[in-house]
Amino acid sequence: MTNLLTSLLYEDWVLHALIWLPAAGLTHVLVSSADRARHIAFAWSALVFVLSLGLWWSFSPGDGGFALESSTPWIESWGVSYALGIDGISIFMVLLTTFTSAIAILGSFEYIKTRRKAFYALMLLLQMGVVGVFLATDIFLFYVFFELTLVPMYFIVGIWGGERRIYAAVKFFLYTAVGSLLMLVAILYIYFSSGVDSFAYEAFLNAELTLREQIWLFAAFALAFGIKVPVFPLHTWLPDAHVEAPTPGSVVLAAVLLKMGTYGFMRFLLPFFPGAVQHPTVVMVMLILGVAGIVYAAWVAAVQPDAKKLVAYTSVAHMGFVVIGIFALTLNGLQGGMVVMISHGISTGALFLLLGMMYERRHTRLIEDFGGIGRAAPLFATAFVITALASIGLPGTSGFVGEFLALLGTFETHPVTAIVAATGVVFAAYYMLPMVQRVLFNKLDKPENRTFPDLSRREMVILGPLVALMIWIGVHPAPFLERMEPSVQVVLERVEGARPVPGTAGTPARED
Amino acid sequence: MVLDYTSSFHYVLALLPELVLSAWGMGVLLVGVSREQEGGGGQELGWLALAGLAIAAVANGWLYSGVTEEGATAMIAVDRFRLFANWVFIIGAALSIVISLPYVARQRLQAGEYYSLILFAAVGMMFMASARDLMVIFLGLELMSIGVYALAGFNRRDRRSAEAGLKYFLLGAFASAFLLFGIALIYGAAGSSNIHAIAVAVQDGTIATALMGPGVALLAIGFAFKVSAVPFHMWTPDVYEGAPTPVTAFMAASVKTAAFVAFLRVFLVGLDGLYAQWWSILWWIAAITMVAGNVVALVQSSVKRMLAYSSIAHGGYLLVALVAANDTAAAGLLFYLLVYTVMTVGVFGVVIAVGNQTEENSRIEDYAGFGWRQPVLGVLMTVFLLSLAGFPGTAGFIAKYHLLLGAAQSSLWVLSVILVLTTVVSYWYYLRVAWYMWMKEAPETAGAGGRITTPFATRVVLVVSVAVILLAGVFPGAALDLAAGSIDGLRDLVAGSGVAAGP
Amino acid sequence: MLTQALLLSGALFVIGTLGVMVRRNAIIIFLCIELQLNAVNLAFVALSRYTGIEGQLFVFFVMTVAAAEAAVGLAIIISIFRHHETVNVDKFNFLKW
Amino acid sequence: MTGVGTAESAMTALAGVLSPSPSAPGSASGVAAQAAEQWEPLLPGLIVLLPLLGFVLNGILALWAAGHSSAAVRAGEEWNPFAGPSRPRTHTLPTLIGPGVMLLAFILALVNFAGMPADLHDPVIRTYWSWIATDTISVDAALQLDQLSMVMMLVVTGVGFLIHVFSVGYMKDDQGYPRYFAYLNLFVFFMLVLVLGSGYATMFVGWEGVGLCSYLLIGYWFSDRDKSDAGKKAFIVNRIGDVGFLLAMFLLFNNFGTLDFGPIFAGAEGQLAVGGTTVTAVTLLLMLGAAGKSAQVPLHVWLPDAMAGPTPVSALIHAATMVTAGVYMVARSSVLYALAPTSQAVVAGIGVLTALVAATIAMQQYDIKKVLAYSTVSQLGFMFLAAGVGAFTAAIFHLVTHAFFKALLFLGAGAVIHSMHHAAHHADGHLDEQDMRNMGGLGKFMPVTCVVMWIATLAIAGIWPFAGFFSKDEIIWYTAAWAGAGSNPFGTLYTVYWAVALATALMTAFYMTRLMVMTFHGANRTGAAGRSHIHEAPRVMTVPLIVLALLSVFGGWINVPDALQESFAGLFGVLPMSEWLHHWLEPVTHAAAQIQIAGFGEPAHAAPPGGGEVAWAMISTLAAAVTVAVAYRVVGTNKYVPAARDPGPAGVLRRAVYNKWYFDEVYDSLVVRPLLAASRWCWKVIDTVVIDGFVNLTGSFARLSGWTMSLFQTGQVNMYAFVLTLGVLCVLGAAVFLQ
Repeated sequence: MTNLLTSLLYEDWVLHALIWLPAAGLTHVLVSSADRARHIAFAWSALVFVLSLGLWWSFSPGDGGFALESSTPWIESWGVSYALGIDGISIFMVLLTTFTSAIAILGSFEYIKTRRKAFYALMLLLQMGVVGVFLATDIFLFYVFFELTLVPMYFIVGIWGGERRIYAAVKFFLYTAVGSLLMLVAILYIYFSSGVDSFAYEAFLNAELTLREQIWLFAAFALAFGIKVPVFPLHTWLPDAHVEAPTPGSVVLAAVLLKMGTYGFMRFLLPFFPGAVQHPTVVMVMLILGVAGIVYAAWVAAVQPDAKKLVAYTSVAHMGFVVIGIFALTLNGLQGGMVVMISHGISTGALFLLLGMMYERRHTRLIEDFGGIGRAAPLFATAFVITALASIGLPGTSGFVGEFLALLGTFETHPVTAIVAATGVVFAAYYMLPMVQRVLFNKLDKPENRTFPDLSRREMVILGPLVALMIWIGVHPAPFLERMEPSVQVVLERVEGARPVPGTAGTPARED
Repeated sequence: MVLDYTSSFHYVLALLPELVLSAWGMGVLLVGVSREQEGGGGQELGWLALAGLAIAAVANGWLYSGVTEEGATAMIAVDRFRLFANWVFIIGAALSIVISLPYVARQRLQAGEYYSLILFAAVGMMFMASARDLMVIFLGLELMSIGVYALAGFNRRDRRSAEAGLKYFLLGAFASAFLLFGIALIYGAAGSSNIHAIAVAVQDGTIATALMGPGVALLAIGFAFKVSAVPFHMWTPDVYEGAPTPVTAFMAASVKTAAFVAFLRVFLVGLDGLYAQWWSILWWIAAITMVAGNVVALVQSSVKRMLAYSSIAHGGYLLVALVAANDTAAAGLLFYLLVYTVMTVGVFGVVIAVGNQTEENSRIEDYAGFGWRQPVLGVLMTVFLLSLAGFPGTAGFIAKYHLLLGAAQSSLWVLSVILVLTTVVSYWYYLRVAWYMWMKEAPETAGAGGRITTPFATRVVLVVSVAVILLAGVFPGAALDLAAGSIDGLRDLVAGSGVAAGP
Repeated sequence: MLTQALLLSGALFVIGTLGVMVRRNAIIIFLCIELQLNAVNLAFVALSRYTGIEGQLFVFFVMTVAAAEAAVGLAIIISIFRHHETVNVDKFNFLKW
Repeated sequence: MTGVGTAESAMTALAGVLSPSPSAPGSASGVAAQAAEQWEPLLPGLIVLLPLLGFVLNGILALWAAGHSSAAVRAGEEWNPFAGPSRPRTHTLPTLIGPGVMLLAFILALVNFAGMPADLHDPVIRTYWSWIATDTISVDAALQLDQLSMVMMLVVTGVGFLIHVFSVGYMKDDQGYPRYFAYLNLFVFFMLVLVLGSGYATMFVGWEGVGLCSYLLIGYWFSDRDKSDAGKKAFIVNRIGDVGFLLAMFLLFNNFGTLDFGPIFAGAEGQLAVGGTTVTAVTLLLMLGAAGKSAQVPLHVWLPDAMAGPTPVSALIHAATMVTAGVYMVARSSVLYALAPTSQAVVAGIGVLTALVAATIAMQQYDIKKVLAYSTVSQLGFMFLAAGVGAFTAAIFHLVTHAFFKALLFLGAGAVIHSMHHAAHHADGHLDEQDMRNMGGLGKFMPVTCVVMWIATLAIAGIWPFAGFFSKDEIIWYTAAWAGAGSNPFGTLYTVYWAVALATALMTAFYMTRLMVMTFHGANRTGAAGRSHIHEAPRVMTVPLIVLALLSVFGGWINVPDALQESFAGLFGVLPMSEWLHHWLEPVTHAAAQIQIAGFGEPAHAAPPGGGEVAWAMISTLAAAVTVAVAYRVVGTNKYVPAARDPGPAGVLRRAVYNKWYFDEVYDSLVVRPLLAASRWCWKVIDTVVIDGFVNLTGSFARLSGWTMSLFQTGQVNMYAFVLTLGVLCVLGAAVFLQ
């Protein structure tokens, strides 16, 4: 495999292809007929996925730095480059993106009935933006892609969404924009602090920042990423966006857009502001927010009448595990956070697909409108149950590995946090099982549910790989863990290498 | 070649674009008078005016291509800064004329006067950009203003247009008086109206401080009025709403540009030494302008009026560059103005198209479902809006980022934060248009834009504008270098020559 | 002497300003603006005694400009008078908010 | 290839199951490695894999069948899965696969048992692949074979096999027949992972896995709301315990840097102070986990509800195997518990309290399975008592014998219910087939069932020479012995435990006799219509009953105490295997015993009020026998009426007992409702009003201020000029001020 890839000069072009092929697909979709749009879009996204798969072999973790790096000056006068690279953290995010994008597009074949060309064009644009976010090693480039993802999502929610789609879309957009624009100011601050006329990742790493500066900048970055994650209490855009978004939108939103936040934590927040990240108050605040997210979101999820909203809140809870894992500042915590990110992408993506299938069949998302589906659609029920179990972190599924490591890592440094967070394990059952029961089990007493069709072949093709991944990662996560470890290690060393002298408050911010 | 004004022909050369355009404007006026209005609705006059702009552009290009001046004290500057601004004016005027073509015809306006007034106003703007003397600035400003007063009230059949003209005229003249008083005081304080001489005087400390302070303040007020900075903005929404839409576009884009260019030259070159005294005033004006412009835009139901407030907000962003007062910010200001001109005229172009060359359908509800009925126009409008909002991928983002860069360089963090937060506010009203266009269904009775016909020329111009916006959003390098190059040496004047010289 | 001249100029200017604020008749308002301009002219003349001849030169520029403004302004006033049959600016508030 | 190719590692993992790598990273000393090399276990991975294979195959069949039945549901038709050409796939194949894999697994287990050297001192560990590995933690997918896991493996596969066979008869008419066997096989797989896992993390996989299967099987008839509720309840309550388990693992990892049993137990004595905070916390947290899984107070509430599952499931999961996982885990962690005397006292206290509470409740239940469920809870309490007082062998011993007789009781009850089910079909009106008030006199119709259940009853009542006598007597005796140990700080407490345990043992005898009498003796209350359909169970069901009955009789003889060997209990020296189990488990429990003796001193040889082993053995068996006899008389004279006509128990105490001491109600009002209310409050108040309110308020505020500002925009030129002039004044003022 590696030889084959080498002979194709794979490493030279793959990262660029991953970003620009969706753009090519977008154009193709726009010039094609509406009827063929979905197939064309799927073909392109599948092509991108297949190409991205080569990374699995081509990428070797090495010393944890970036691989496959390339950099071309873009806006020279500002020191901005079109610089791409991949490491043990981003490779999984990229693969997750290419995978779920293709799955989401395939999953939207029946769901999207109007304005198909526009829809698939936007989906491909979204994919391009997200891949760009994960591949960019230039801060400016990263920011551009980070923002770029908002537009397609805004339209996807706003045009193909439900009743309150506009409210949800605008809320999503503005919420995210507040954070990211403040981050832009912070980026500029670092840019001028670094003294190097460059937006390269390395240049930013070398910026000399006092503790006080770090804390302010941390706040700006954390707000941007925290909204994306979303961290309690910045989460209220998420349920609305999820409920209103069409299925493929929800899938991509849950699977990858949220990851941009936690990815930002790992990629930027920790390495850039090691002093702030180790500040006890900062750590405490982040951990408390993470834990609050876990418990609070689980509680709120449990009483949702709308299945999609329920799953949306579970996202908040899951991402809480990532947050505590990251801010525990232990290897296990960070790796656990990574695995939760992957696992959540897969399992929640699958859940949204399943809910979408329910909606396609019954045109309702209210839990109480279902019941006894297990009898009418056993395959559907099986997939649903497995996915739900992966979501609540049953050992043997992907969810467990991540949550276990995240909690373990947290316990190493912050036992109390871990103890409270561990109750999330109970609350996960508390929100998920009643839904499973009320949808799949109980009496099949509503006549319209009796004719609930089971999974079609296409739907099996969609869900099959997802379920397989959940179990694969749950049973044999080693290939994932060993690929990400060096990079995570690098982040951690960067943080720990800059342990501040306790008691120094830091010099005042630069004069105006 | 080098202009050393040893020959009086050098003066002609130095003012070549302005002279060409002035003459051409009179030509257009004459041709217009000599023709009966019939058939083409004066479109050929529009094309004629465009040809004049093209020639002016050639002249400007000639100056740009290597003509330099001796020293930097002449009343008329021949520097990149001016010439870059001239490009912007030419582009703004040309785009405005193109979107005017069907409008003027449909509204049966007197084409000759209309197009020549645009040209004259453009000449005024050019003078403002080229002036190195406060008096020339005043003259240029008045030349521009008088033309625009007339343009704003041009549609005599429309009482809104008349009202807009009157308000603009009264308040504009009122503000001019302040500006003029400021000029007088500065002239008295520094002993000269030459910007360079003022700068030197400030540097040497040979100014009468008691006059200088109020003078600077009044001058700032005069400019603030023209760039519609809060609280001198009150005329803007009314005039923008009432004026014929192409004129609104021209005002929003070019008038603002001209005022900012002059503002920049006066304050960053002439009054740079007094930065400590004026920056906080401008800081507050910038902050209030950004907040008020964006916030009030939220509650507008007329797209035109909303865009008026949005242009106020953009003025606020641009003021940040003045407060930052460094080369990056200055280059950012120029770049922003260029981009702003293109996108503003573009967005009004779509508004005209939606209004079907009339003043109708300017309520936001009229845009419901518009995108799906006119996908091309819809996409164009969306890009214009995103660019106005400063969204990555568009030139608007690069421009806004450039301003931020300048602000950051001067450590204006609070102002930067205000800028980005008000930008978030602006997202709401820009997106609102987008959501009406794409996310709402048109009412069944869709008279609105049901049968929109957009002339080919307008379409081409809009598409090209969008292409430019996207291109400059993705590959801004060349334009940025151009803007940065235009600032090169501009402010060296202060340190450059110690000789106080007359005009 | 200069001080007194400038104070006079300032006083005239303020009177003009007040007039713009309080008068309702468009023509009167315009005349108040003219008053302001002339106040400035006075200042120019006074200053030119100390700074050179340009000050007096400027006065002519300003007068020219004022004349041009008057031409356009009166035309606009006539134009709006045709719609409203009045030049009371209170009535011209079709455009607001 | 970069060396991290998954395809290969997956292949290696698969191949490794059949021929695992022989060494284990953490497996102690070189001596151990030698011993391990001397004995080569036969395909231990296959034992685990077989049930998984069964699950996969049955699962496929189940989905196939479900597809057909759902198609019928959609078409509004009935589909008989057992008719026509589909029968091989809906019945024959599952019948062969389900019990078949169990038989093979059991045989393999037996072979390994036979081959296992008695003097094997260190566990044999087979590592298959690296499961969770980071720089600091390494968890292998590895199996550990030692004496304790061997016993558990035999019980799981052996009793499991019998119950599978029984199920063939019991479930033969059920629509979801293949699905049932799929779940059951999956359960056995996870249970084997639980008992064979080489570390806490691996154990936890099985731990939660069996919880999942329990959930699926309790809610097997998921269309019934109550049944799926019960499954959900079981899962959630179990998860509360699992949190304890998780936290215990974290704590262990923090102290040992590993979760493997070997290094932890080897290092525990050196690294953890006796009675120290860490070890106490770890053991208490583990106990929380155990309490959840093994239904100990206060987490016992799920088990009675779990009777909603098919009765063989109750026998396998909720009596014989899964619920004893907690006991296994405590026994496995014996070293840790020995180091934490306080935790031991707590464990024993919880055990004895559970035993007592459950026994009291069992006395006043009418549902035959509920009685057995509470009896199970009560017996599990005994096991924890044993583990708590340090008699780990006794705990495992009781676990084994309990597996025999309780499985038998459940299966017997299953046979009764099976029969009553047929009767209920034909009865007039509704007939609760599990309510003992509707039974009575069934002995006539079901003689085999009646006899084997009496055997089990005598066994559980602790009457010599049945299995339960030996195991229960040992627990009670050890409680007494440790109560009297030289320096036990909890001596008095242990004495109380001992007294309560004795009383509870007698209550056991009582309520079991009551069950037997109400079910099999006296007049029949089924009603004429149903009565004629009551019949003995088919052979496929009775044969497992008989095998279990034999085990219930003789199972106790594997561990006749030395002290009783020469007395009546050991048939005056005739019974062969004196303390066999004790010696067999010695390598596992030895370390704990040493620590305990070091701490408490030698156990006493007399009960607190005096009297030696033999005397108390005699007292207890006689007392039990008397209780049985009395109960037979008392209950026999009671006049029961069919459930439909019974007003229910009278009197405060009876009603409290009948209502299970109101545990469910208390939890409902103290935990469930407040939690739901809090959740709703969080949603409706915090989320909707506070956070979203703030967000929307920000928007509204912006719009409101925009609207306010636009009010200045009156359209009046004078107004505009005024504002402009105000601005001028401000700027001028500022300019003058700044100068």
